[in-house]
Amino acid sequence: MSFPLLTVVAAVPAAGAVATAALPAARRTAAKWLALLVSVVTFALALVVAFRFDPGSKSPYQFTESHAWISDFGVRYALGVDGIAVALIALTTLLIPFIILAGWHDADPLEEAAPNRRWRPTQGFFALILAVEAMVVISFEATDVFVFYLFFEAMLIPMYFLIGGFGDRAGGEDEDGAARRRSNAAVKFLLYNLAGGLIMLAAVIGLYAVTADQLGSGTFSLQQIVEARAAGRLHIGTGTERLLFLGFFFAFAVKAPLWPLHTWLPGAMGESTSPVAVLITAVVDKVGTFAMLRFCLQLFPEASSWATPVILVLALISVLYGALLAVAQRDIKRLIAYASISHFGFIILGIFAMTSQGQGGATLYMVNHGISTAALMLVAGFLISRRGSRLIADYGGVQKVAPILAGTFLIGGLATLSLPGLAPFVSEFLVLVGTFSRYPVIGIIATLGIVLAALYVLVLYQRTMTGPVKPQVSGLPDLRVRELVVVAPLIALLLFLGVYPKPLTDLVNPAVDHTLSVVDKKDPKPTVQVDAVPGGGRHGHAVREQDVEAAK
Amino acid sequence: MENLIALLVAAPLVGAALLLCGGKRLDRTGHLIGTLFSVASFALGVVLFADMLGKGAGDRALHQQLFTWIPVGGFRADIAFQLDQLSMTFVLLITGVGSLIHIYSIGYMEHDERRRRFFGYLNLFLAAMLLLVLADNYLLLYAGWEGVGLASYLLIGFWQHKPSAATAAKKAFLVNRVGDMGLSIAIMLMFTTFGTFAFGPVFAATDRAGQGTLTALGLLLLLGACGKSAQVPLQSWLGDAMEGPTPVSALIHAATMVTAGVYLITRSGAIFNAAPTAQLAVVVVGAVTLLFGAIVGCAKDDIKKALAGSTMSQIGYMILAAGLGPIGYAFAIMHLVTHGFFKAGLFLGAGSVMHGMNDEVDMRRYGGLRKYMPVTFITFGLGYLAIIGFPGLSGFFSKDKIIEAAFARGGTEGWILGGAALLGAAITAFYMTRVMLMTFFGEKRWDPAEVHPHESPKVMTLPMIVLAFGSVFAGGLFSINEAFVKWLEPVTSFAHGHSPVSATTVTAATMVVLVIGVGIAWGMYGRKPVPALAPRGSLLTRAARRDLLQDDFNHVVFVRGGQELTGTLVQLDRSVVDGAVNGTAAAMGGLSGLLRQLQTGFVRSYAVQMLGGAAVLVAATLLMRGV
Amino acid sequence: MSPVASVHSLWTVAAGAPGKIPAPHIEYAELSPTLIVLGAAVIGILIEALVPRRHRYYSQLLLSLVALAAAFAAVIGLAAGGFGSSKAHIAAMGAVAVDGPALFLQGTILLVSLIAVFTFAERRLEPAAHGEGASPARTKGRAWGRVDSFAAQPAAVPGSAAEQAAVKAGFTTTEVFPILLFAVGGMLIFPAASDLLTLFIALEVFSLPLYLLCALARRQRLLSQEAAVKYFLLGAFSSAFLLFGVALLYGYAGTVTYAGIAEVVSDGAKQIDPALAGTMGNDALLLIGAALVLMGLLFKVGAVPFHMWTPDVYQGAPTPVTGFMAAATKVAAFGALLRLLYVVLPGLRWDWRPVMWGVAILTMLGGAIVAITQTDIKRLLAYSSIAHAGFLLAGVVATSEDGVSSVLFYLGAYSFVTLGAFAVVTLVRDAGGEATALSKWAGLGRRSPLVAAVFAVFLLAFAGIPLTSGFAGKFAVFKAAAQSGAGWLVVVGVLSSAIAAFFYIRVIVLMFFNEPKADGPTVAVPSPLTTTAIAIGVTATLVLGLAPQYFLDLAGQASVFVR
Amino acid sequence: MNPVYYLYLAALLFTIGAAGVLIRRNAIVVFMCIELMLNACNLAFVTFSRMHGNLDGQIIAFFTMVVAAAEVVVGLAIIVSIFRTRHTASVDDASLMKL
Repeated sequence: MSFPLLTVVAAVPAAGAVATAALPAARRTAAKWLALLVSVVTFALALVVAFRFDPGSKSPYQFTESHAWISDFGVRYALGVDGIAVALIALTTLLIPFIILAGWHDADPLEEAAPNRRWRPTQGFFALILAVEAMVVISFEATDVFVFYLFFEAMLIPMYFLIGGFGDRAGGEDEDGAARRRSNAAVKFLLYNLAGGLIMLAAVIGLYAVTADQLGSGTFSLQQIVEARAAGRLHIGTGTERLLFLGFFFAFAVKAPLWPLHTWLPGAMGESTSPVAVLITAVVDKVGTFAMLRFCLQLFPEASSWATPVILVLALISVLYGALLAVAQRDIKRLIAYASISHFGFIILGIFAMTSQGQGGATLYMVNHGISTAALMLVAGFLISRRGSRLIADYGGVQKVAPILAGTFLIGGLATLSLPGLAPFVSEFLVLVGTFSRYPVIGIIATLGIVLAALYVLVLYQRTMTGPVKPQVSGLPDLRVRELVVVAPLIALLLFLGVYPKPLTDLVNPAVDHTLSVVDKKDPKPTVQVDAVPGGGRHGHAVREQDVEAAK
Repeated sequence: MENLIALLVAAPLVGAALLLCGGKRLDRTGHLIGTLFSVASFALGVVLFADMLGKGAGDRALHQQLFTWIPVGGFRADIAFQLDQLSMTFVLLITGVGSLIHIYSIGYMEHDERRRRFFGYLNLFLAAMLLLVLADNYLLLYAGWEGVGLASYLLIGFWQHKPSAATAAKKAFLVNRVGDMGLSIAIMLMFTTFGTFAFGPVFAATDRAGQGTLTALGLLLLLGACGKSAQVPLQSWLGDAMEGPTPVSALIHAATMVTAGVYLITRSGAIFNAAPTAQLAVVVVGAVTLLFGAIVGCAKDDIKKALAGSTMSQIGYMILAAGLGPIGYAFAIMHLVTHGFFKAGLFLGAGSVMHGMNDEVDMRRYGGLRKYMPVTFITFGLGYLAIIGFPGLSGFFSKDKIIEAAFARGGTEGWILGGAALLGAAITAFYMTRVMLMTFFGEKRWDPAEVHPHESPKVMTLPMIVLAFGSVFAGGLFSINEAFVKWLEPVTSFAHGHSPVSATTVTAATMVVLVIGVGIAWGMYGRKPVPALAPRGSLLTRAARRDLLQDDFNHVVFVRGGQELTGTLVQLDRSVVDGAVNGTAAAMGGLSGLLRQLQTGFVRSYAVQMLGGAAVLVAATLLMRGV
Repeated sequence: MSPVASVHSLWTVAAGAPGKIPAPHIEYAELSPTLIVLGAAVIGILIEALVPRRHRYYSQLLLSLVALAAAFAAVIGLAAGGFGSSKAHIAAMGAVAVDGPALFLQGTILLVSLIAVFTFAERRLEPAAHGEGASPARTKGRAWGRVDSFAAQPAAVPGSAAEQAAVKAGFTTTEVFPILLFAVGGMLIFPAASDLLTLFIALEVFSLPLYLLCALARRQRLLSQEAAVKYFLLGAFSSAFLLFGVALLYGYAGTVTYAGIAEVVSDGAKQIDPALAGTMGNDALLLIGAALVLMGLLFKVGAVPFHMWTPDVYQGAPTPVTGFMAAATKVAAFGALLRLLYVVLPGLRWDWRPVMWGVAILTMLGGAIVAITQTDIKRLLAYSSIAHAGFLLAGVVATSEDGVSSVLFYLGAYSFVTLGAFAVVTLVRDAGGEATALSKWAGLGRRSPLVAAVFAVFLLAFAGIPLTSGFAGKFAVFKAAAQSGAGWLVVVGVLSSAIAAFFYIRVIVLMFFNEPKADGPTVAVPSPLTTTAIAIGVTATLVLGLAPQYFLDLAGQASVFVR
Repeated sequence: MNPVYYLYLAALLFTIGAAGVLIRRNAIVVFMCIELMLNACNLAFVTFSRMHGNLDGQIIAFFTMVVAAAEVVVGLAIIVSIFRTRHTASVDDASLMKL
């Protein structure tokens, strides 16, 4: 029994959440620093995981832990990570410090608010963020369907309070209306996801019934089920498997979100503060796509390939639909939300293209989209906090008064439209290639997405940042140091992963291959055999060493 | 030696990084730094060029592998450079003209408080453009391709406070994206067909691919080229792009970036040679565009837009040549280079004129400027002679060859293409003469009280002079026993076409149309005075002023249509997709309110319900047994 | 001995020579829990009679706590003694079963009652002076407390001078404690009863005290009395049906012992002499009788369509009583239901399962849907309890040991959550006593985050959010149902819990995301009694949510009925 | 005479009682109807006891009477108190709580 690294990675933020929440109302600043410290420590731990992870190893999961938990339900507290999980955990733990830092003042009580010793919004805010982090990390680590489900559902509650409890200052006017819209958005978020989760619960129970029926004792262990399937000891009837798959997929599709189950996202992201919005789209929603990859495909291979055509079409619709609606938005954050819907479409497209490029790309996409959206959304948040309005029409000529803000915003935007050299390009292109190589038509139509992306990003930038300076904008200060500290590393990361994504791909590829092998799909072979030719010789081993050097 | 290739790209990239992240402290020295890095890159290019000349024609190509960019499954993109004669030509052109324009901008942008940023963008552009021409695979090329798009976006919109500039920049990027879509799909198709998209393997395997695939590839690449090189139907952005500072127009929208399409087609020669249908499309696009641009150029009164139309038209020539296959590749590139010289010169001249005229761009407010800015006049004049193909100057050699090649395609196509090319030459002569006359000759149409025309400072005139030299001699130099053709042959291969008409005849014809064009122009703008306000003009003129209504078409079809579509979708999202959810919730609430009514509060009604329940329970139990 | 051949003989001692009356054999030790509680109740009555008023409160409180604790200890002792498993048998000449389910449920009931006693005894919440005579000065002058939430003098007409006098005198109704103990006694027998007569008696023994308790509210006595009258009339009505059912079953089987009836049911009463064939083994009698008895029990568990009393009674009764009823009655009634279905009617499974499916679905959906539009927190919880009855029924119809254990676990988990929730309700008060109107709860989270948070935990447990006991219980019953092949029942359950989530969430929104009203209620600071009750509730909720295994094992071991 | 008739009678009485509960307003009368239902049960018990030739039914009947008596005590207490409060024994007036 080795050191329970994975548990610790999740336990640290959990403990931090409790500690932060426990601080008295007066120690607001202390709470902030504590939360920041905890999140940084968590990131450090995640890095330890990432570096001690061995992509080459044979076993699909590493750092595995397994303890009896609820034997009546066949539940074991079983953790383990593959490359995909490592990447996503790293992303999550990386983003949280920036989210905390960006939300530094979002939960400060209003100046005019009467002092209330009991009510401690600030402590609550940061504690909830840490709680979400802990739950997200666990659900990335869980190799037991039940454990995953527990936290997949439980994380709704802190998210719900984050969305409903804290919003942008509506700039004085109509605070009540803002509060009402906010709580509506929160309720919608919760009910939507809860409904999805409960449907999934039925499927989870069904899965237990099936395993209990065929394996003697019911189990939720992903590995056991996969192996039993491979060994032929477990055979789920076609009808049952499809129903169970749909049950799981529905929950993940809501979370992802996939058209037409997306309508909760714009509200939730629009009404919540931008750090929380980042938390939603960059961290929490990733659990959905991740779960498709880990659970839907591996538990129900046949059903997955059965459902693929429909899902691909839905994903394609999301891509275009999200982009088109983004173009039409008047509200900066809603625009970004719809853009995210479009991007999640790409991710799902990649996952169900069932090619190594598609799924590898999708995984990269999850990471890159997390970073790029974080950059864009946080800068947008800084802008909004300055002007107290989310309406695009209220801005104009910002780049004149706040060039750095505008510049970072532009870079975030360029990343969103996946410009080569920035990380998202790599993943988006991989997804497209992966899709194209199996479903050319869908691939081609999806490519329209890159044009539309350019449209909504540039329109947004033009309307807000360029043109004559609006009087209300003229006074805006440029980015402060804290804000720069938040944005600069993200941008640096975008550039780095855009030019040298190899560390990430090396991490992800084996896991993707494993998934594909479970689903029993092979990449389509090129139609034309290309032999090594002069000038093409560089595809020989000569290059391999260079790779090794480069990798160092 | 090959390890230097990366430095070619790195130098301007470092410059850009320094300037853009450097902050205010670099404001005073920024322009010098920028120029320095650009010149450094040029020097490096020259060194490599010398080294290349030292080698035999066969093994001149250099290759440098940096590291693997994206390895996923069979998908493998490298960051690797390939420097052969074709790339070399571009490197020299880009860095050379680029450096000159850096120098020119020092003067031109002197009074702009964001000059540092301007030079940063220029360096960024150089880096991206060099990446584009040095890449050894299509994906890396695509990166450079989008990179130059970004740079052009930033530079067109450099004066962001002008809404027109911002809009033009956005338009340019979007239209380019449409082209890029073609390119990216082409790359995907390559990957699925060949399992790779590195130049070497792909070109080596073209003969094994199906005709349909190759044609598709060709057309997709052509789409990309159209976007970047402002060819019909994606040309609409170039005119608006003139919102950018003039040096930008000179460098990006005349000399280098817009020619990337030609590079792409030439580079992909292997594919096009194997796909005649695609080639036909290319030549058609080229021919149409060269007339289209020329006609537009005739109607514009804005000097830069007139030149923009001319650019479009000249690139049409190049595309046409490139579409002709091995007969034309070399000439396409040759015309590209010479065009780089004289068109850049012309733009710089225009810039210098505007500089002296308080940024007035309407040629109808010029006139008789030759006395006030002699250097500009002479350099501009030489550029003018070069572009209309005056015997002995650059344009003469390059354009003449293209027209020959067009005829040499043979058959009716040959005659049509050749005719189009000749007609284009005539129109070129006309509109360039028009520009010349309206600007430098005739009586002055400006108010001496407000504008005081003056010659530009040395730092601006110097580059103009250098370019003028280029426009005069480059063509001749290249044509000495087909030096240029031989130089490129290893890359593009070369074949002598069998022209139905002899070379001399073609040359003669060219001369004739040239004289006609100039004559007409002289008749219209030389002999009688030019009205300061544009006359209504013929239908064609008015259409041409509006870019032959292409923008209006786009506006109606795409902009309006798009707005309609998104509007509908927003409604749909709110009412249908979201409405379904809210509807369910509402229905639940209603049902609840309904069932609530059963709870009347009267004990007896409860008792009734209980009795009923009991009855049902009993009945059901009995039924189950079927009693 | 074949139960059928020898008639049930606790009441009629047929054996033995005439002139001698052999005493029936009673296992006092094994029945000790019940005996202790009932004995204590009797003593409580004596206390009321003999002890001066000022001492009654403490003596009653002490007595009840000791009695219940002792009874619980006895249950533990019995369980430890193996009566839950190996030595399980039917005591008291076939009247009362001592087996796993019985002990488990009795233990639960006793714990619940123990906590309920805490809330009954709470005396810090009510101002001594209230109603018309209450002036701020008086309330300030005389410290809060010393009176509990029961009517000062139940006999006095509400609003009359007599009542005011009683209030000013600070009278309290300490009789509630013995009454409570009687009810508990009945509840202890109810799930253990192993013949229909005992079942009926037990039912009445715990129902009648509850009727009384409902009528004893200190505030809003009109509602309280109305609740009592409704509960009483409907209760009596339903128990009449139950009794008729008993009669029919007796007619069918010739005996009222579970074992006897079960035997007749299983082998169709062959060895009965043909003379009685008209009634004996007549399935009509059996089916109708079974249906009527079921109805009586379904009424007690508050299943649709026999649920109408629940909201009114829950709303009108004093909140501590409501909490006690909601928790303990459900436990007892479901215990009896389980025993009836698993011991008496297993042979009839194919007849009653579909019917119960229907009832379960109606109950789940009905409770959840109607709750959406409720505006009073107590009514809301009432409907939620109905919905939960539906979930429990889903487990009941599984007809497997898993089904039994899951229901047992669910009952344990649910009763603590309910008690805690109602205990919190007692804290939120304004001038008119408890502020049960939902609208008044707006912004409670701002005023007193802790209480609101605790209540939120309970609501989430009700909603069955993971990591709470509610989820574990729900999962257990649905799992059992699914394994018994009622997958679609699970789907319905899942859907209805999605609907149910809506109104739990609504309350949370109200508490946390709405601005507090100016005239909003205040949260009274309770004595350690209520605090403990709530604390226990929260702990149970979280422990059963995070580490349910031990209790699942317990329920699993306790899931075998003695036949 | 066929004992089944007694059963029919019992059923009839039970039905009458139930009907009375549903129809009558006065709480006392409603309560009496419930008592009638209980008595119907008793009749049934006694009849069955006679048919089966064992005494259980009769014993149970006694228990039922005791229970009924207890119910009367509690019931009347409640009804009287509510009557004193509202000066009416109509069960329909006690309908403050609804919906």
